[in-house]
Amino acid sequence: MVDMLCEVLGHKPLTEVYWELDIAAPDIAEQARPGQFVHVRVPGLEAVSLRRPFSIFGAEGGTLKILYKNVGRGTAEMTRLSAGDRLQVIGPLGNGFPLCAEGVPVLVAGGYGVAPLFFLAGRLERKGVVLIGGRTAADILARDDFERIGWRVQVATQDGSLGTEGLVTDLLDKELAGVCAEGDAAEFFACGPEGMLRAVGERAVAAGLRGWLSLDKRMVCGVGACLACVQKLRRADGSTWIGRVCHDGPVFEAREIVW
Amino acid sequence: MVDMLCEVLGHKPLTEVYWELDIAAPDIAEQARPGQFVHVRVPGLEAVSLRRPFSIFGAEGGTLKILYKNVGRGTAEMTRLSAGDRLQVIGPLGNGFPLCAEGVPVLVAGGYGVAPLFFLAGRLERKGVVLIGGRTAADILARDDFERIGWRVQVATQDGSLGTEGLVTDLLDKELAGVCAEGDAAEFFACGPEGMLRAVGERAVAAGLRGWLSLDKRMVCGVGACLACVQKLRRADGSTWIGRVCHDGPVFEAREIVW
Amino acid sequence: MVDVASQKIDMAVDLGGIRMRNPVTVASGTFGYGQEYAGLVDVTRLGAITVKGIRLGEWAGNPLPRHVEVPGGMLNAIGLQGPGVEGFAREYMPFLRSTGVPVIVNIWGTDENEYAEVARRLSDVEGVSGLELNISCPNVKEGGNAFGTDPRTVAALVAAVRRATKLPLIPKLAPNVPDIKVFVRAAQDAGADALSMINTLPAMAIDIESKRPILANKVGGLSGSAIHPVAVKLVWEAAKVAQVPILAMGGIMGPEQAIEFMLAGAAAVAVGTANFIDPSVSLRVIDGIEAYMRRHGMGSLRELTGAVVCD
Amino acid sequence: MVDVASQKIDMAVDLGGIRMRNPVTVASGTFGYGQEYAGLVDVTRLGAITVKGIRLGEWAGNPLPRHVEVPGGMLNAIGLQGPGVEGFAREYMPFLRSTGVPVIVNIWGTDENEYAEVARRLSDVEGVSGLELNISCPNVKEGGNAFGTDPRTVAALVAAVRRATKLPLIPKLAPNVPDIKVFVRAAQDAGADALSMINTLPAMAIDIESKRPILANKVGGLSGSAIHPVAVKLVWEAAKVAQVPILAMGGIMGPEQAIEFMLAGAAAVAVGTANFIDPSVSLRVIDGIEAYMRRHGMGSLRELTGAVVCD
Ligand SMILES: Cc1cc2nc3c(=O)[nH]c(=O)nc-3n(C[C@H](O)[C@H](O)[C@H](O)COP(=O)(O)OP(=O)(O)OC[C@H]3O[C@@H](n4cnc5c(N)ncnc54)[C@H](O)[C@@H]3O)c2cc1C
Ligand SMILES: Cc1cc2nc3c(=O)[nH]c(=O)nc-3n(C[C@H](O)[C@H](O)[C@H](O)COP(=O)(O)OP(=O)(O)OC[C@H]3O[C@@H](n4cnc5c(N)ncnc54)[C@H](O)[C@@H]3O)c2cc1C
Ligand SMILES: Cc1cc2nc3c(=O)[nH]c(=O)nc-3n(C[C@H](O)[C@H](O)[C@H](O)COP(=O)(O)O)c2cc1C
Ligand SMILES: Cc1cc2nc3c(=O)[nH]c(=O)nc-3n(C[C@H](O)[C@H](O)[C@H](O)COP(=O)(O)O)c2cc1C
Ligand code: FES
Ligand code: FES
Repeated sequence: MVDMLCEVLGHKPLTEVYWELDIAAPDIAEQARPGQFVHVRVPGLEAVSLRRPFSIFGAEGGTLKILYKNVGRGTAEMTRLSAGDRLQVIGPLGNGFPLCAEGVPVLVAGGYGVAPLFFLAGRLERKGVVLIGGRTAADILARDDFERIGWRVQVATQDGSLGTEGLVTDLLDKELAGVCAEGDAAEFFACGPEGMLRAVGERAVAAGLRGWLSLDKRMVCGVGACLACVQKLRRADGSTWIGRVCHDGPVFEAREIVW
Repeated sequence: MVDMLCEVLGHKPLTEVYWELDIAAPDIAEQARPGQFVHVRVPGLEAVSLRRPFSIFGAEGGTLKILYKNVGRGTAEMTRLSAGDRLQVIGPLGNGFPLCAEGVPVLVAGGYGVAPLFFLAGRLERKGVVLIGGRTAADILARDDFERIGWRVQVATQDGSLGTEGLVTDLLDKELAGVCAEGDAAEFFACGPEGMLRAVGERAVAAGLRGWLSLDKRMVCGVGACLACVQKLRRADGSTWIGRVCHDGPVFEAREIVW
Repeated sequence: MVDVASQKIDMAVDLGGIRMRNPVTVASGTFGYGQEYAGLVDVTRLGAITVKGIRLGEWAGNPLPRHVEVPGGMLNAIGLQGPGVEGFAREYMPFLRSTGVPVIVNIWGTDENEYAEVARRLSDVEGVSGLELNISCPNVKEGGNAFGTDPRTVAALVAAVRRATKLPLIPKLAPNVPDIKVFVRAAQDAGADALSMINTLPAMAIDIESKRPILANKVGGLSGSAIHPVAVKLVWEAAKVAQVPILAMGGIMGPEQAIEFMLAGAAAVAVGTANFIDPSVSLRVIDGIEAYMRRHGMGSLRELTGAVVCD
Repeated sequence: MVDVASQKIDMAVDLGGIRMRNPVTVASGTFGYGQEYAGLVDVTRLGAITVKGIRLGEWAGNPLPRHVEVPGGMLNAIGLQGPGVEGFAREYMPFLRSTGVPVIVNIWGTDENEYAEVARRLSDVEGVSGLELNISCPNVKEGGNAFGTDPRTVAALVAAVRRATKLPLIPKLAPNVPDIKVFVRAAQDAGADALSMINTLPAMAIDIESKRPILANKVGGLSGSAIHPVAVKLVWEAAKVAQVPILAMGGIMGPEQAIEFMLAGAAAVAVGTANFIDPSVSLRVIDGIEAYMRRHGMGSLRELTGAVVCD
């Protein structure tokens, strides 16, 4: 974990609201594991503005990639960054996903949830399938990127504008049936809106499979100091505790989470 | 007086710390009189930041010119403006200088005080002399501009790096002696640091001449509503009152001011 | 939620007897006597005009500097410079009357008698619609904040002014108190027709190079965005026990903060420091509240005031 | 002014019995238990480490959301989640002891007895250098701000804790009071060794679309730049009557605000919200104070504390 001033190497819009930001951050990129995140001080906001957390989308050759959605004040300001600008970044933070899956890895992504999962797909020991869901075609990102590195991609949109019409969990149900039919095991890795994570978690528990869910809680410090991002969790012995998503997560196994 | 969104037409550094900003502000430029000022909302500062007041340096053909010194947070942010940017400007504000002088007009400027005086020089009925003072050569601005429009220019710097070594009031004393020797009357118009204004005012009073001094008080509203910029003043009958520099000034006759 | 896209929205509010055609006024001391901004803003659109604080006689206020910019707002220590009742009535009322907008006069004094006397005299001035009692100014030595932070003084002061006038009375409560509800009760039991909050927070800035306080008065009042969440909390607390309408202010920079105040329980709002930055902000606030009500299917302000959902 | 460019500057300060080698600590709740930031910041350079508030037993704190960003700072309503005395001593003290830096433990309870009991137990924990009594937290229903805004409660509480421990005691005063001097006297007469101020200001934010308070706890505490001028004023007022040293906090974003506090009368300062934005800010503050003292020819902190020039 370091706090470093990073130079913007590249920055481009992927769609109307999604952007990819590449920064030079050798120390962070080298240590980074899929599922971890960085905590970014957005230049142009007031000096007293809090940092913003973003999953690591890629970390090769000293370059750290972020895939972000323009949703508010901070991310809107970020869209103005251009090559040569500098920003202060803490990372890598959090625990990350496990890298060896029991059986077929099934990745389930909603919106910018593709970011940590694409990084994961490149590092997992075994290839598998990635299910991407969104409201409409414009929310489906990184499809080609996954295919390029040899992953099978399935898409669901709620308005049917791309892939199957429906929810990404519908895809998951079908996929699960297929995997089981082949007598294979599977392990889920999911990142996206809380409703989706819960649905994926329920299916993992019901099927007796492991499901790794990356939670998205509003954060302040990002390092476990402020207690803004807590989540009630269950230990193996059934007792509960209060974890910090930034420090003890953001990735938890479905059975750990007390929703 | 209007509050309008103005486009930046040009912006350039004149020295290391002085800048000239040209904006499209037809309604303001048309009404503007020398000695009046504009109240500028600096883009890039926080939404709650106060406006900054600047004298009108020029107002021809719908273009409003400002000459400013980079001295703090707001002016530093202003240096980042470039053609096409927009900023909210209220103006013209304040009373301005009288345009017909009794005798030779003697303009006395310190630092960015040249701004309203250059505008004045172009509009006064009669040409005269302008005395420009500063700490060092880099503080002497617009010298050529004055000469171009037919004014005689005298310069004094405290370190002697340009013109006479000494204060601008030394120049004034000499000038005054010269004018008097020729049996001519004179009228002073001054803008600069308070110490300089006081010295000019004292000389005007002593010589029985009129001296128009443009005061520089920190402002909030710029229109007379908040009472942040007040100055104790004397009426012709000797009674005193509290004026608002933004609304009743910024130009006062030397005898009016109770220092 | 009903569709009121085409429906007429009733923006009128009765602020303790002051009939405003919309719930937006300007905060005392931030809009002069109305006429200073009249060249830039159509002041006839305001729900009311609240003028700078005045006492019985002329008052010179504090030496300069009287203000300083700070993160999130500004400090001021104007010190209530003003023309006194007679000067005000003579110099400023003609214009104010001509606007046809209700005029709220912010008043102060150094003791109960002066408050009462100012109120009495203003009762005879045509066109004065109500009095805002400034018992919370952090920038004057006598009167001011010390009056507003003792519930007994508040009660006595409001009662004294109540006896002196029939005009709607709006005490402006001090924000630097542990429990605003005590002051709400004290003021309304003593005869207040409405309550105004919040005044600036007592504050200070020191120039570390000269080692001197920046304000000549040493201390001043903090206003602007910085105080908004503090004001919302106080308005929300006050609304729990207030039986009279609340006029809320503190850091309104646009319609959002005004709506927040109204959800918290305010019947009307006042725009302060923001006027200095954007003179037409109060008109934007009026339009923004109306648009919000339309969008949320609210036909009148009764549906907005106090509509915060707490469960 | 003497030329001390080459001279050694004495940055040490005795905060009511806590010997700090420089006047900079971190504000409770903004630096965890020290170890969370240890990977990013050399915590051994701090004058002291002040840890998150703890009570006797474990405490779950408030539901989420526990914070929201606002102009000039943030609101928080963490609700004092913590591991209790035993958990704290077991899990966090080993690391804290290893730093060699004085440890100030921020404590709270729901009544006098709990405060005293927490103090008693912590007196036996090796490495605890002092206790900061949190009597001003706006985010808990029992205890907290209501304790800190009644001078008699403050006096009784401080006295009770005083009887329970020999550790240096630093009551953290509530900022939402009319006259801080009353509380300074109450606390020091009851045996406080130093005073800490200010805690966050009670505040609130409402989401105008959902019409709900943003914080699950409805109200929270405002911290950051927004409260700095309010804090400076309170420290300056307090210093007029304080006979014990003051630990000041509220909106320190860099050396400037820390120096402002010290000029106003603070013996030491704590960096809070700024840690979240720039974890190494407190080290910058230490260096900045030293550079300032050098520039102004000050050889020791005695020349800085209270050096504001008011005439
Ligand atoms: C571990 C983690 C990983 C994330 N990874 C990504 C990513 O790869 N790509 C991406 O686009 N977004 C990601 N997010 C969400 C991202 O942090 C928010 O969208 C962003 O902070 C919004 O900032 P804003 O100023 O534009 O929005 P505003 O709503 O104006 O922000 C106001 C405040 O709310 C916080 N906030 C707002 N939305 C969220 C949110 N969904 N989650 C957490 N905090 C929020 C902000 O940090 C800020 O403090 C991640 C969040 C977490 C916790
Ligand atoms: C009537 C009038 C005309 C002026 N004309 C010019 C001009 O033509 N060219 C020019 O360069 N400057 C001019 N000034 C001064 C100019 O307004 C300040 O230099 C500028 O506001 C500094 O802003 P800042 O944010 O960079 O400085 P900061 O010091 O960071 O500003 C902080 C606050 O102090 C105020 N302030 C700081 N210095 C001054 C000052 N000298 N006078 C008034 N307010 C100040 C700012 O407006 C702001 O509110 C004029 C001032 C007045 C009152
Ligand atoms: C420059 C200035 C002058 C003020 N003068 C007065 C006054 O005369 N009487 C009064 O009751 N309040 C006065 N106030 C307080 C405002 O009316 C208002 O309560 C406060 O500024 C909070 O609102 P804001 O944050 O929107 O500015 C003044 C505020 C400012 C900034
Ligand atoms: C997230 C957060 C948690 C806090 N927790 C505590 C606490 O446990 N005990 C306490 O006395 N103060 C607590 N505070 C208040 C700070 O210690 C400090 O008094 C306040 O934030 C003002 O300083 P700042 O503006 O520099 O943040 C907390 C503040 C924040 C922002
Ligand atoms: S964000 Fe501070 S503990 Fe997680
Ligand atoms: S700046 Fe407001 S009265 Fe002059």
